[in-house]
Amino acid sequence: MFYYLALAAMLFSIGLFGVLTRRNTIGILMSLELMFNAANINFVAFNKFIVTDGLTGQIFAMFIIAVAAAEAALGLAIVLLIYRNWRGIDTEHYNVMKW
Amino acid sequence: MDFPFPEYNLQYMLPEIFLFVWALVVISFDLLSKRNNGSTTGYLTLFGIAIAGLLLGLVGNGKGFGKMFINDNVAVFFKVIFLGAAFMAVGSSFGVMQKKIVNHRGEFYALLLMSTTGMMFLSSSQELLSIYLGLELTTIPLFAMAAFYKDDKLSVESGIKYFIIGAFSSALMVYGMSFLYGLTGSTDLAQMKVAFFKTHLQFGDMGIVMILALIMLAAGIGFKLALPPFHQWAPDVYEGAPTPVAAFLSVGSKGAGLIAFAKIFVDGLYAYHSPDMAPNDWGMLIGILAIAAMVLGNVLAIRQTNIKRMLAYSSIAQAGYIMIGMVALSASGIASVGFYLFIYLFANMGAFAAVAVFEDMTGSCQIKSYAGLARTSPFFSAVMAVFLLSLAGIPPLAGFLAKYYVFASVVDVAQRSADSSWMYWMVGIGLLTTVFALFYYANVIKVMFFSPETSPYKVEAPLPAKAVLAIGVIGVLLFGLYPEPILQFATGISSSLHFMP
Amino acid sequence: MLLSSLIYVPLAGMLLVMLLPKDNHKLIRWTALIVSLIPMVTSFWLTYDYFINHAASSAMAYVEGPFNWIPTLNVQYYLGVDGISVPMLFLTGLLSTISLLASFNIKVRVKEYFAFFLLLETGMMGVFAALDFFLFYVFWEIMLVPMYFLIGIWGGPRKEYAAIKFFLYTLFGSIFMLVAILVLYFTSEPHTLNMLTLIQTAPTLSHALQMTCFIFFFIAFAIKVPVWPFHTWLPDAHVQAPTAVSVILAGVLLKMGTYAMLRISWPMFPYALRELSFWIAVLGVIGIIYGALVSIAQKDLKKLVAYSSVSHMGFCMLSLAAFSSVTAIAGCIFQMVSHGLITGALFLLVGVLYDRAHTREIAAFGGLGVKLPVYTGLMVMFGMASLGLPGMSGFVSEFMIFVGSFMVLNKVLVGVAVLGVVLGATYILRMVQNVFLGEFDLARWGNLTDIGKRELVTVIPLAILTLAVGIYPKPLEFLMSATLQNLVNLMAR
Amino acid sequence: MEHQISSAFWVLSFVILTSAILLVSLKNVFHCALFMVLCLFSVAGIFILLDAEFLAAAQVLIYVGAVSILMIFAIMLTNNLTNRVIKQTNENGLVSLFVCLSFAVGAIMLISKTHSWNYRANELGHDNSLILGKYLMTEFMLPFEVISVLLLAAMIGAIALARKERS
Amino acid sequence: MTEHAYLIGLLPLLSFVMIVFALRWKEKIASGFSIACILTGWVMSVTVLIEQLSSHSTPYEWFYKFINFPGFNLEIGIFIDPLTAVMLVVVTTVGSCVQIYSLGYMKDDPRFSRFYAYLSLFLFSMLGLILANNYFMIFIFWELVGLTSYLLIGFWFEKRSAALACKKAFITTRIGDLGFLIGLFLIGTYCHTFNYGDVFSQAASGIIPLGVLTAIGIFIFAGAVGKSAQFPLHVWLPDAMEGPTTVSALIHAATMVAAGVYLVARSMSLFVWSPEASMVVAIIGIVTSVMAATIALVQIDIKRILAYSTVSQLGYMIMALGLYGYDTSQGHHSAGYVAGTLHLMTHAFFKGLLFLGAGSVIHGVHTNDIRDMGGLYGKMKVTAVTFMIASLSIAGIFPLSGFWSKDEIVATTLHHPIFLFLTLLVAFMTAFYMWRLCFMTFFGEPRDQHRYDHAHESPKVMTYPLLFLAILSVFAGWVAIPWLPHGFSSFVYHGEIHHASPSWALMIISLTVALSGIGLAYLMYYKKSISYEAIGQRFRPLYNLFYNKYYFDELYQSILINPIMAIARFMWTFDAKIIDGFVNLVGWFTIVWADIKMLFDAYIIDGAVNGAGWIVRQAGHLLRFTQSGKAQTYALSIGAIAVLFAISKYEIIYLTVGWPTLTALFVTALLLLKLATRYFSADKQMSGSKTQED
Repeated sequence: MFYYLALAAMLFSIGLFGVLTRRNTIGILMSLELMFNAANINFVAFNKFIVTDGLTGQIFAMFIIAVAAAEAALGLAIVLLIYRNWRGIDTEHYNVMKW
Repeated sequence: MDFPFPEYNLQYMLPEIFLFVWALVVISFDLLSKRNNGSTTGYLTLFGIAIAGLLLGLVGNGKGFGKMFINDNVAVFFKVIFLGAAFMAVGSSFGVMQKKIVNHRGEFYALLLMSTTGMMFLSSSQELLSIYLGLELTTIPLFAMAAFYKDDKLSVESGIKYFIIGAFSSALMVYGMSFLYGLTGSTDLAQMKVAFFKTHLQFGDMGIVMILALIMLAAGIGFKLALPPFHQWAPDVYEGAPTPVAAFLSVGSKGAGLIAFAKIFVDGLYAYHSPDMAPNDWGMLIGILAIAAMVLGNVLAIRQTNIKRMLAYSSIAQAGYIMIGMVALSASGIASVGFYLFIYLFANMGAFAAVAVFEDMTGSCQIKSYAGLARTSPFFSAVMAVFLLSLAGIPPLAGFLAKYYVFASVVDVAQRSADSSWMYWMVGIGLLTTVFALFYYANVIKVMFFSPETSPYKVEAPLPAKAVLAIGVIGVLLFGLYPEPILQFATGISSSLHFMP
Repeated sequence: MLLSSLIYVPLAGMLLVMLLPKDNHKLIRWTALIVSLIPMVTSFWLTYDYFINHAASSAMAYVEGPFNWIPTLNVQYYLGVDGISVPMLFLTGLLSTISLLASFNIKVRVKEYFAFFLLLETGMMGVFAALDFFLFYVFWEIMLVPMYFLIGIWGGPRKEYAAIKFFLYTLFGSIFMLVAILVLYFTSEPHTLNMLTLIQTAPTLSHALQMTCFIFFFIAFAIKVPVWPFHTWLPDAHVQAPTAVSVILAGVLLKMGTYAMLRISWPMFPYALRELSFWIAVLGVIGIIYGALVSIAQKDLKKLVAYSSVSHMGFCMLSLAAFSSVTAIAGCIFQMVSHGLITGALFLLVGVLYDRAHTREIAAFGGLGVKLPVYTGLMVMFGMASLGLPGMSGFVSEFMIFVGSFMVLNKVLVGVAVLGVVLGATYILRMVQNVFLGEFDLARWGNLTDIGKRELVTVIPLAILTLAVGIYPKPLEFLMSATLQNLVNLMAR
Repeated sequence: MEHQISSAFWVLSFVILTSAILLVSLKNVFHCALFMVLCLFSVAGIFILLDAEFLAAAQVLIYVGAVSILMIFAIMLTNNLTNRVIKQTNENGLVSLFVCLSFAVGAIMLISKTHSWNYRANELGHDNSLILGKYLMTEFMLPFEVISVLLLAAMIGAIALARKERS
Repeated sequence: MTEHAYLIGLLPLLSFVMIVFALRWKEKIASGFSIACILTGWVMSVTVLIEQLSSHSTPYEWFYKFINFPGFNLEIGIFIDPLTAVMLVVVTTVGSCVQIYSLGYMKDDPRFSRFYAYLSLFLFSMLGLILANNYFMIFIFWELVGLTSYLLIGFWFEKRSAALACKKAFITTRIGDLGFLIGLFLIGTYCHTFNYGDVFSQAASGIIPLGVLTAIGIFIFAGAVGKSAQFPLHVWLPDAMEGPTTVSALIHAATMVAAGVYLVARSMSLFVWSPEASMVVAIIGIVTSVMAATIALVQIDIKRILAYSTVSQLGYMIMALGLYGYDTSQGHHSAGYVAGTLHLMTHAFFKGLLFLGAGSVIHGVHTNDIRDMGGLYGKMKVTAVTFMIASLSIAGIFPLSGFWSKDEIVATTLHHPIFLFLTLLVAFMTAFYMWRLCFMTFFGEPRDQHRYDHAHESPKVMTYPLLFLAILSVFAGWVAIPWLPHGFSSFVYHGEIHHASPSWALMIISLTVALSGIGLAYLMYYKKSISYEAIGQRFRPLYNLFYNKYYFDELYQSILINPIMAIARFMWTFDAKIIDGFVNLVGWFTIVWADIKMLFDAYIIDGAVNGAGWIVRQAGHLLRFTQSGKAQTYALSIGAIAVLFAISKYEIIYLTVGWPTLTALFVTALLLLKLATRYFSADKQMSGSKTQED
């Protein structure tokens, strides 16, 4: 049990690191997926070890997968827009608005 | 294991269903009419929202899909606000539609309607999963709408920023939710509440992870509320996004965050902070966030030159004021939150609508472009001034009453409970920041009215925008002088949430 | 209905003015003036009727309400007047009309100006008639907005700065009041915002709470008065504001602070008052001396008058600190009235000169007595009234304040305050000497004309009242004596 | 009773973490995408270990099948596949590392402190998929509908954004 | 008639009102009306006096409650006793003379009727002051007198000196009034009434503590010091000579300046209980007297000589009253009260005459400088004769009225040797400077031929009042001839009637002193057998001291006015700079801050307008660095804060270290890392910018 949760925590941290540091926007999207997956692992692990009745955890995880997919699709659409506007998807491009 | 089919009771979710269907209708109409139908799509959307409002008035309180959907006082109250926000956002979007979003009107309105559906669904949810889905359904269309000026770098930038931060915080939230699930064994808020009362979940070994979970959740919802320290996206997004979207964000998204917050933290986890835990601990955390919001929002707004950005910071600050009502954790506190949001709807949507109108005409969002506007468009300037003064909380406009109610509910709690002197400090700081707030609100008024030169522009608003402005002004004035119905309505909220009086 | 009509007739007038055609300045002016005549006459009649029928008792008269306004928040619509509000209503009615008349020279954005002005009058009337805290607060704040616009649009060169400064300062004070109101509301049992009830119940609160509320109220009101360290908004606002607005500022707005103290925080927190009265007196004395000294150093005519207001309102504070003396408190009301009349007139007169000469620099003038004899006469007369010459209202009030506070306060302190009389003479006479006496610069000011008929009409009533109150103050004293006696009893609890 | 940790778990964990670290640190985005596929595939394995076969299948289908392809398409659309070496981390690197490490350490410590999580394992049968399906049709029907709306919304949004304007 | 005495006061008011509102443009009618009013008043005053005489000094009182508060009343009323009656006659007499005289003197003035209006107002105030029955009312008129004095001194306000003088007069006397006011408050506080009778009876009954009584006495006397131009507030009176000479005659010789003496006399019932207060009065009186006399010795302006003479003579009166109070408090009998009041009366007549005479001279030669005069006796006989009569009178030559009053004063000082010596010294000096003046003006060779040629006798309307006053100067004192059974001392007295027994020795001594003074003046200025230049040279320092009036003006300028103005300006700066926005404080703070941050230099000046707003804006400026515009940084801050919260709550560390330390550590670590990355990335950016270019 603990190991699953620890695995999830590590995965989450790595994903977090990716989101925070990648300069490639798609890289950020991928790191986000890692974070969602960490949550999924948590849900499923809890479902197996703690919550004996029902499959809420798994179902939740499934919805998360679906939402993540939807977000990924939309995110990639926006990435395309970025590419069209700047001819590149480096995060350094889009920090015009500040302060 | 048997699986009884729950009673669907679809009638209770008629407005949501209608709205979703209407979104499809709108997009189909737009596609079929070759996209050259003038403003018809917009009017169609307005009509749909009005119908949904009507339906909302017709359906009563009740449950559907077992525990998944519940139409209670809170839900109805917030749904009214969401529909209102949608209505006013659509109303102020006609100019944008004419000029900038020519080809995707149907999509735009459909997304807006779907986002509204998400918000309404959220208001009716009683369970973590549906809260999560509701929040996502609220946000995902907004990601797209923020980036809707596809050739405008600022808009795209705001879209991607909104997207990254939104997805990031939703990841945080989900991760937090998973712990909550693990700790309580349920995603149902009511069951969670029961679980907290179980002895092994008292402040002991569970407490620490609980805190982690709650913080994750708070980050997710704080993002929606644009509550510091989760606020930084807001100014950038507001500035870049199409103005009606920013307007919708400022009220709709905020309302969604609020209802989620209320459901999880105030209602669902009420047990968590009431019996043995130091009672002020939790409230104090919200209080600190609220103070941070008020101070940051108001202070940062002062130096802004772009009016949308300024309004963004102002809305951060307003979130702080709203959260003060939450800190009270009392019936009147939650009622004051509702009332505040209701008034905020009129004032803020009105202000954004005015900004949108002006932007459509001049293409500028700079405050200095408003110089001397009072001479050429006195009526418009006066309306704008009314909105800003209401946001600043100057009586007899409704904004003042909202602030008064919020602060009153905190003082009420503060003087009743021992060891709550920090609440007075919070009230003090909050009120103090209203003075700073006046500084930038008045600045816009100053630019419009005091400037010696005459503006080259004469504002001509399209009819729906005029209607939105009128609704805003009437709301702000009327509910400032005769707030009783809304107050009653808002007081009704607390009967649905589980408070000690 | 009488009080409501006082409050809402100007509001209706504002709406009426807003409906008028924008370019017909004459129509707008006269409409506004005539509308303002209604509350003026009403306030006169009210004063008269109060004098005849109600002055003998300290009870509220012409009470309207309490009607439920916002039941959820226990907010009521509750109006009423007594011996301290009636003179203020009188003053408001009179000065509003006079200021409107004095505003006839406004040339730009006439419609907005008069609309705002009438809105301002609504707020002022409301403050003096409200008996519910919330209502009071609302009226208190309502005035800020038109004032902000009036200073900001039609003001002098630094109008924007002055306007926002005024706005922010006053709002800053108001938040303290709001907190105190909230605390009072929730600590009272049953929860109420009714001032009269709270006056009865507030002294039972805990000591710390009383002190806190008192200090909070004090800050709020002190900013409006303005008491010494909070005064810096005043010179800017006065100097930058157009003439008529300065008149209203000095004549009515400043009085709100002292009025509110007498109406609210003084009788409500007698213990706190007792503990702090010495320091209030010290602030008052500092204000007197400080305002006068700063006035001496002024180079701008209007600023001089503005700072003299600080000094004069210091007298009010001194007398308010001497709360156990009916004489002193009466002196305070007298001072409020007389300062309203005198300083109002002085601002009007300075405005008259400014209209002609387009400068207010004292050093720019000299010997105007030759060319403008009537103007000079009026100016000297009001100057003399301002420095407390007997026969004018200023003397009566100052004398009563001094006598009253000398009896109950630290004598050395009051002795120092009396110095203000000499300093007052100094800045007034210095001004008179530099502006009106001495050699006349014919080349520069040769084409100045004496005060005109309309301007005379604005000033003469004030002159008459100044003299009347100064020579025969008994009616005014009778008007408020019962109320004051009651107040002093309340404060002596 | 402590659950037996199989050696499969260790292998999968190793793969997951390694590929995840590579994902966030590699310079070539295309390689990153491939490692993402690997990582998510291994997560599916973890799901199987946790008796969530349906979820594992969904994971493989949705992530490996759909999202990864999307990502790769996007990479191909936006990066000319010339492996242009751009700096892959921004200026927040060190701080982020610190934050992430402290998060990982903190979270793991917190979890380890929570003893009540270590006392039993579930007896989930192997017909999970069936039960899952029934749940989706009954208790979780409404969310199921909602997510369809959500997907539709995302689709509309993506189409609207991604379409090239012809003017 | 006594019960209608208020009319005496109201008639001039009527005249004032009529002139201002109705008769302003009709100069003749205006002046005529004014004169008619004052003449009527004179007749009534005389009637009142006669009635007082015949009623054996029974006081008459009438009052009306003006304002009444619980335990406190302000009254308005009239009170007539012999002192009042005498003062009424004196004031109306001199007033009438001056008004008639002014017909000629002010004939060509453009503001002729205004002059009469002011005169009427003054007379109203003065008469009101005299008639008042309580301290409150006397203070009212006291101030009004000050106002009219101000208006009249500044009558020719185009003259800068006049404008300055009137201001100086008003403010200086107001300083004294300040004391009066405080005295009043003391009376009000301890007696709860201002009525003379009530106050006096309370003083007599010992209800008021002695210390307070002394304080009251001294404070009230401060008022008298101001109005009667006593040391140290005497400086305004000589400057007040900038007004028309008739004004000087009326106000600054005969009436207003006597108000102070009147006040002391009126309050004698207080002073007699407080030896300290009385002694203060006496000392101030004699100091003033000596000082003013010495100054008068060397002045060259005819009106200023008279002004200093007035100051000196007022000091005489004050001293006499003070000594009376002192003696009475010690249980001795004294003639001081009678002496003071008598001298008040006689002085009014002869000093009024002197001023009017001086006015006549000035009218003739158009200069004030006695060095430009000379030999005018031939040209203006009436003026010269009356002037000399007055000079004799003031010098105290038998049997003119001045002799009798001065004799009484000298008699008062008999038990106080120092006072006696100084009194005689002053008498000597008085005789000397008055006759110096006479000799230089009317005798000898004309020193300015042009002016001499132009000089002429004044018209009859001016000379008749001179003659009338001359008669009074001669005879008025006779009412106090010691041998008279029912003389002045049995009419105007305080306490019980006290007959000073005539003292031949004293009379002879004072006469001798006076004559020697005249003789010295004769030798120096007529015969020129003693060179005054030589004496002046010899006593140069003393001469300078006298000539510069003991440098009082300079002294006040440097120790009072300049500091006050400096303080005022400082306060003003203080107000603008410090209070308004705490700019210095905040500014200092922020400058330090700015040095550290080096980031918002440009905004300090720009923003340094208003404290609160300024801070807010600067804070905003600082906070803008949180808004970097980078989505990832935003996310980072969210993550960092989440972690921060989480580990802050972490129990073990929480318990051992405490969350503040923990938070501090965390934030420090974050900042250090941030700085490190800044450093590295800056390094890289510099090297990287080159690579990016290609």
